[in-house]
Amino acid sequence: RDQVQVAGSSTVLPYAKIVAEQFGETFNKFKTPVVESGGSGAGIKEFCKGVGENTIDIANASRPIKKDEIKSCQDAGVKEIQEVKIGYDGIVFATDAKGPDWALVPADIYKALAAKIVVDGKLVDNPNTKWNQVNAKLPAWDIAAYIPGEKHGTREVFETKLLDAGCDKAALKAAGVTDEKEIGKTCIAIRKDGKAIDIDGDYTETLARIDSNKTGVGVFGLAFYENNADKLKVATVSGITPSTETIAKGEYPVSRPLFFYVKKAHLGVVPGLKEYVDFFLTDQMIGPDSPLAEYGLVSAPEAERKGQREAFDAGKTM
Amino acid sequence: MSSMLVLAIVVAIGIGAFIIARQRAAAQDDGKVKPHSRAHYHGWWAFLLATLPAALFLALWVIGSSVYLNSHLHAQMPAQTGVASEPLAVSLTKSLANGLRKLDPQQVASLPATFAELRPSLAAKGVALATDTQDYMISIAAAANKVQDTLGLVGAVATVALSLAGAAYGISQVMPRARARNNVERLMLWGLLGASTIAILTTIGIVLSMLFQTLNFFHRVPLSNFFFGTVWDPRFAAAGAVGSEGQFGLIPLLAGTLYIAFVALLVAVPIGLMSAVYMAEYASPRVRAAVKPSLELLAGIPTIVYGIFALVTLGPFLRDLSAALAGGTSFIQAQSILTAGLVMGVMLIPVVSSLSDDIITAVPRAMRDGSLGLGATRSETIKRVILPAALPGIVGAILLTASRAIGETMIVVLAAGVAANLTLNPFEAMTTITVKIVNQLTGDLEFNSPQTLVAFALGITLFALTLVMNIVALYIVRKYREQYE
Amino acid sequence: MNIMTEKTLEQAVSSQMSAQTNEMIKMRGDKVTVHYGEKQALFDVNLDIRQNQVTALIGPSGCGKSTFLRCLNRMNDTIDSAKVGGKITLDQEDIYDPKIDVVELRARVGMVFQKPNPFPKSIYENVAYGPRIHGLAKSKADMDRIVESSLQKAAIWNEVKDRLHEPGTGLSGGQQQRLCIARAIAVSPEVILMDEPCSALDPIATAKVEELIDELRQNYTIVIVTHSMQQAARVSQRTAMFHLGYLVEEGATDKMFTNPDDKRTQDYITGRFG
Amino acid sequence: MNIMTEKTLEQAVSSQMSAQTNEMIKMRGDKVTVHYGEKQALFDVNLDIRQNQVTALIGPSGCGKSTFLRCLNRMNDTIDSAKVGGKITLDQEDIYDPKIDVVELRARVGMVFQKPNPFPKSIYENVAYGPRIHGLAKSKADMDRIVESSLQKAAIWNEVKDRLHEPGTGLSGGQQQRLCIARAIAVSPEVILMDEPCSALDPIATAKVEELIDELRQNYTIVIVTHSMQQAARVSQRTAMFHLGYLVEEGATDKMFTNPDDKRTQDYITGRFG
Amino acid sequence: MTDVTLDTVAASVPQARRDIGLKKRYAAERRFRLYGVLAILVGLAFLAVMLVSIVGKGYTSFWQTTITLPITFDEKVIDPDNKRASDPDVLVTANYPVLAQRALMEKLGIDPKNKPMAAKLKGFLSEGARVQLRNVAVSDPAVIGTTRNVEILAAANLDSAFKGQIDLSVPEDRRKVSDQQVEWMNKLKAEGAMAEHFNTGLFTFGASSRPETSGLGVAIIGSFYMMVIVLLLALPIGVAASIYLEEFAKKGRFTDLIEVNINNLAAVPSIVFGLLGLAVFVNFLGMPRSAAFVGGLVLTLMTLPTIIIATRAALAAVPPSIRSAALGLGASKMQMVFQHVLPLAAPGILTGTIIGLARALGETAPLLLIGMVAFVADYPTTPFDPATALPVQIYMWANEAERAFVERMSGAIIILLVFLMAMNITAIVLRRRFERRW
Ligand SMILES: Nc1ncnc2c1ncn2[C@@H]1O[C@H](COP(=O)(O)OP(=O)(O)OP(=O)(O)O)[C@@H](O)[C@H]1O
Ligand SMILES: Nc1ncnc2c1ncn2[C@@H]1O[C@H](COP(=O)(O)OP(=O)(O)OP(=O)(O)O)[C@@H](O)[C@H]1O
Ligand SMILES: [Mg+2]
Ligand SMILES: [Mg+2]
Repeated sequence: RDQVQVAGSSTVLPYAKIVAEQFGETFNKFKTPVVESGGSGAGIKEFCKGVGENTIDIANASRPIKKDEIKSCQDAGVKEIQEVKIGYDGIVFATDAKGPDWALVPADIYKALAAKIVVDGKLVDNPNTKWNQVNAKLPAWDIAAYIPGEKHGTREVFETKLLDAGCDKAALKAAGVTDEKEIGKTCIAIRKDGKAIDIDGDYTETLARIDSNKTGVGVFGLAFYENNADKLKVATVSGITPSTETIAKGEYPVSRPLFFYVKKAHLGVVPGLKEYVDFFLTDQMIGPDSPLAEYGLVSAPEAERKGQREAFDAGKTM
Repeated sequence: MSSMLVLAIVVAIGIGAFIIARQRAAAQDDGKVKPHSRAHYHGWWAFLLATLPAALFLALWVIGSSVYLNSHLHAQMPAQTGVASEPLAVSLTKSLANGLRKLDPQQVASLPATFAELRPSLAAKGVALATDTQDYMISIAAAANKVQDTLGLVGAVATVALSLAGAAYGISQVMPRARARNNVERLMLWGLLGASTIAILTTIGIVLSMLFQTLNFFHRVPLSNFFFGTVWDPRFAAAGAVGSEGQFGLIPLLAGTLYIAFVALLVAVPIGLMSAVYMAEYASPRVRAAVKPSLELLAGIPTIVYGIFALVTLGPFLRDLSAALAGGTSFIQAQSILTAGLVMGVMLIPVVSSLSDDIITAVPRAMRDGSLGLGATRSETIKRVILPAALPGIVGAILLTASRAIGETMIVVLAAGVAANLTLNPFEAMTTITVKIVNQLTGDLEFNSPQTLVAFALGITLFALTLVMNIVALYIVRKYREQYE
Repeated sequence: MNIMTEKTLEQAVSSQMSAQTNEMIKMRGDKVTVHYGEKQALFDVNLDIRQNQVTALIGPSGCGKSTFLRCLNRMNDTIDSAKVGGKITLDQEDIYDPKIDVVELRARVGMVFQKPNPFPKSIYENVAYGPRIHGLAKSKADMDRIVESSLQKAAIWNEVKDRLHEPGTGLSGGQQQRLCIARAIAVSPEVILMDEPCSALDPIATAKVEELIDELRQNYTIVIVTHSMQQAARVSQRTAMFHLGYLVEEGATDKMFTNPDDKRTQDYITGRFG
Repeated sequence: MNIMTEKTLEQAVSSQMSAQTNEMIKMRGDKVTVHYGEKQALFDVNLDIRQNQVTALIGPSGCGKSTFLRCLNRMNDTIDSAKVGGKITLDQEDIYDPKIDVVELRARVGMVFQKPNPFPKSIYENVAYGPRIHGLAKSKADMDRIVESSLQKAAIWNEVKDRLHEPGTGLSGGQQQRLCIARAIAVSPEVILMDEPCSALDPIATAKVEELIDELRQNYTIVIVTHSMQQAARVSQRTAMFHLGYLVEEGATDKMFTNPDDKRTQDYITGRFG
Repeated sequence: MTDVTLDTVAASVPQARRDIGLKKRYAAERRFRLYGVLAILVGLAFLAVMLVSIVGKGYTSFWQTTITLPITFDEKVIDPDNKRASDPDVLVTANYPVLAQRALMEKLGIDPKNKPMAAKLKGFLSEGARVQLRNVAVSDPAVIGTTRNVEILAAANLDSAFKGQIDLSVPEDRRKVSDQQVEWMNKLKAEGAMAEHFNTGLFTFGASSRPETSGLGVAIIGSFYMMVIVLLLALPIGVAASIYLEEFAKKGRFTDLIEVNINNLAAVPSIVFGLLGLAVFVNFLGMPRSAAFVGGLVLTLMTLPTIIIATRAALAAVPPSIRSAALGLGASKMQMVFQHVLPLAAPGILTGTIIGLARALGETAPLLLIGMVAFVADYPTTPFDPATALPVQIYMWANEAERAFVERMSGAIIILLVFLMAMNITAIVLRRRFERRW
């Protein structure tokens, strides 16, 4: 095999594509790597099939690899896995470009989208139907939120960083939910009456839905929003406007790291693999002025990028 | 590779046998005894005798020797393998052995003792090996390669010998009254039978490729939760996080699948059937020749295009329409069963119309004449005689259409959404089993968590469902077919 | 007829008078020609069908018997390539006149086919089909009466009265053919056309159907195509002999079989050809 | 035949001798029964087919003529539900013996069908097909000779010799039927079976085919099914009358038509039924 | 006499005309017919709507804006140390974008020292310019040191702006093309340097992350390989299976089993075939991932039922008289089938095959699991190399964030539909040619 093979997350795919393409153009002696889409899970599954020519070299993931997965990797002989963090993905709320400005706080989102909320000390099915019932400053739009579906890694971030954060646990306790676990569950349970709409597809689908429903609110990746800024207006969360800078500084609360995993046994064996990873990690690719950043990747801080490069060169495995 | 070479030799022998046998048969035909078979059948029979048993033997030998090698390797493994498990050690040794084959002979002759030394020369040849390949494996692998070579040689010699024997026997069999044609044709028949079993093999393959994961899933999630659960909420597989254990109720998905398919049929069947009736009974041949392929084009448009159409155009249109009708609040959601059913129905029109058209045309003319001769009008004849007579076939066509509706993903995702609701309102969103199969398989979920494995359980369930549907269809068709004729 | 003009009335009267002399003419073919596409299948056939008689059409295969028969109730309309010329009248009315409704015509001129073709429905439904589409029965009881009397006239009532709701396709060939006759009778036609109605039946069934035809003659006008001269001799009063698309000879059956005018008829009857 | 034992040889000789007294028996049916599924279509039929004679099978529709004919070259094998009992011999050899190769049998006992069924290929290819699969021609010239002589024997050579490479389906019905006969002759069968070979033909074509049958009798043994007694009288030397699956009577054609032994034969011939 | 005549007239006037509800029945007849016409019109209307929406969105993708620039292949930039004779890599890795940038600035009359102005040129030319110029220099090193006119691809956003697809009323900071760029664009347009050309790249380029340099080359080759494999495998196997089932097998449990199986396989969601392919071909048999060969095998299995169903119907339609004719001449059953029945069934088999192929041509889901839904930039040389397929490319472009891809997606759909129509027409034409003539 004379070609690097990559599989995994469709969130990482556009970045990997840009790098692969430039890699192919820059290093004439290597073929352009093949980057499959298909989801982090499927990617890691292929990654963990074993070592050898007909297994992939790199798995892209929009979430860290799980313990169970590492274990099955090892059971199949994939002992040494190198983890590379390429940067962050910002998760933003956006509405149609022609609408009013939005300023959200996690509590608004919780009150608008949770399955049950506490009203007058009692836990009841979410009665809110308009945004201004949640927060008087918001417009009087029917609640229609397009949120990532359960298959997306983004969903987890959405639940922990917004719903859970916006959930008034004390009120819940007061309303009679005492069990910690039960509280956790209630906090992240999303209403199922059609006001919160799961999107299992990509952000293009969410955009199309906003296009056809001008009073809808969608969850997007920062990169996607920036590419479609003429059609979308972004909402602030807790007063912070999402941007690569605010996320990199840690001011904007909702983001997640993106990774890829390299099979160390293939390094130096599959032509171009090492060069590809090295190329990926250069500032030319993932630095603040790089094409990836331009596309919407939130670059990791300088020190973190340096750390990633050093760790990879040192052959640090998980 | 070498077995390919052996196979080539065998084929060459076969060709030789073919030529000799054919000539012999031709020479024997002196006009006194009427030969049973023509000369080239003798040739083919000799060819088959020379190649088939030998090829079969070769295949068995190759499989047998790899089984033998496997057990041989297992036997050789030390008690302490140094890696996670013995099977892993064996497979590592095997890949090592395969890697060693890429080396030059002199390199093989002087193999280094440790893996660390060996690795660079292997890597230079592009062989990827796991890092925890152990040193002791080198000698085992080298020895195994030797055993394998010997086995290969023996097998090759035996195969060629068998082939020659077959050729000789085949040639000696050439006699005027020998039934070479019958022999050749019997083998052809086996070939045809083999081809028809591929359908069964595919089915077995499908079941097997989903079975283990399905069992694994049911290991973790009780059957009753899956089959009788009314909530589909698998959650994201965040191990240890709160609320990570999801609910895997099949009922909402099943209901959605059937509901959407039902609405789609409600659109496709009347339109398709009426089109078919018109094409078969009224339209001139010219109109029919133009309309039929045009409608069939509807089935060729990629489903994603339909999906986008539903998402961007039809869904919002219906929503706004309902808003206008109800005066303000829309009672049809932009993504709804109705939208998905409508669009899918359009896609399925040609499936119904083309199949039904053929079936209606096939109703015997005598039925038509019988009714017309009594003074029935065309439409009376169609409604009261032809359609009832064609019913079994039409039912079959509808079931095929329903199967297609059940298997469709893209349209549902874009037109009806992915929310697994349980509702009777056709203006709300629902989703189907197929959608969930695709999404659970391709998400960011942990691959060996129930969240992903449930896709396999859903797959098998759906497979069983369509199987039952088809058996019912066959039964219906049989039952009614006996009635006329 | 309800829009009958003075003139046609006159014609009717005069032709009636000529008929008076022997039997009434129910249908009349006048220079009938038929083309199937390029090919001409019938050449200027002039033939009268007399009321309450059985007219047999005989002749070797392919001579145009079926073609002529099918002209009489315009079943040829269903064949795209067929073109009918000349004039055919039913009670002095041109049946190819655009004013004539073909559905009504076929209700008046019924047809029974060579191969019994019951619908895949129950026996009852088979017979009730015609009356139902034409709205001939006012009530369920009415319909029951029509079905029963039709089956009785077709001499099959006794055999099926206990199984009226079983499928008609479950009957034997001869029974099926009689069921088809019952079905045709049920709409009270004036003329019944039969195209080789016994060729698919065994001798016993054939005998029953022939008997039936003889009885039906009391109330209906019957035209029957047969390839068996024996059958023609047994059931018909008049016989018409076709050959290569021409009507060779026509006359009383007795005379035709004993003393034909035409050489070809004689040859055919005595087995010189066919 | 090459594996013929002493005993069968003896039998053959003795039967040959007995045949010597009048004509040689080419094929013999011995208590032949046929069932289609549950239904029995033939009951213990014993019938001899004599060499170089034309044997006609007559009888009303559905009496089993075709069924018996199809037993003679095992075409019934192709109908799944058909079960043949009893014994049929060709030159004293049991044709239902497992040793017998059915393909070879059919090359010896050829068949011509009711409806002319030329292959949709050229006239030449239609005739050459049989010799080709049986390897009867050594060379192209050889094949040309076979085709020409077969077409000549079938009395169609003059009509088609200029258009050998045009499709056989473009011929008229009678020509097609003679082409099918030529096709059957081309494989040099010993017996030719014909199932109502003229029923789809017009009288002129029928006359030609009948003439041909008479000529072919010199070299072949012929069995013909016909529903026309006239035809049977014209072409056959022996006639067998079937009724409801039974062989009613068998004998010289002259005698059968003038002085039949069986009442049913008489009734049938005089048109009492059928 | 008069009395008698009148009497006979009365008798001869046929029984009073029965009322058989003709008026109502003819109304029903007309209504029924109307339903038929309506049904067909509805179907055709939907077809028209779909086609119009696809073509309307996609036809612009067949044009691509280019900017003709006089490029000076400056040796100082390409090969400052004059080493290209000894080290061919020099020509490959040279900084070509600078050349294009310079030429553009000259054309627009921008002072290279005016950095803010120069920065606004970013995103004017395609990044593909690097490869474009490199190809010129590598294929003809003599060009170095000279000036030559090259048609450089415009960047996707500029291409959209040029085609008038960008709403210029949106505030400048929210759109992808700045006012300055629009001004330059109009200038170049007026000079004739910027123009639309037929987009051959759409057919020749491989996958790319840049809309203007992405094309269907790899996808078309991949689809072609897969169709060939499907044709070579599914047709013979399907025909063989049908022959067995229709001509040889005793009707009974076994045929029932196979029949139910085949019908069921026709209904299995296509992604399940992907699972099968992954498990059997990739994991068990060790075939390569992302390869057209494996894709072809998977689609073969998916197509087989369609072909078998159609072929069986075609075989059954061959008249029995032809079969009896062959058997009656002493042809064996095999000879009968292969020499007579099969040629006559050819048209029906063809139709079934093409319908099956058409479905296979449009499938994405089963390819997802065997790794064919992927970014593949290099042409596959054999069916074992990574490749994609037409519907895969459509699917992937549909999910791209950049809007210019939507246009290309519609263009790709048009191309796919053209392929489908071509196949359908082939089917009809072949059918006509093979049409039985008996
Ligand atoms: N639909 C048709 N298209 C073309 N030619 C036809 C059609 N029907 C009949 N013919 C031809 O018209 C001629 C007369 O046919 P017709 O069926 O009337 O004969 P027939 O006397 O009924 O013969 P048979 O006794 O065989 O039924 C024949 O030559 C026949 O081939
Ligand atoms: N394939 C079959 N399956 C079942 N029954 C059959 C089959 N073929 C013939 N029969 C029945 O066997 C009986 C004899 O049929 P056969 O075809 O031999 O009659 P026939 O004398 O040739 O009549 P015809 O003159 O109409 O051709 C008939 O009752 C017929 O219904
Ligand atoms: Mg007729
Ligand atoms: Mg017969």
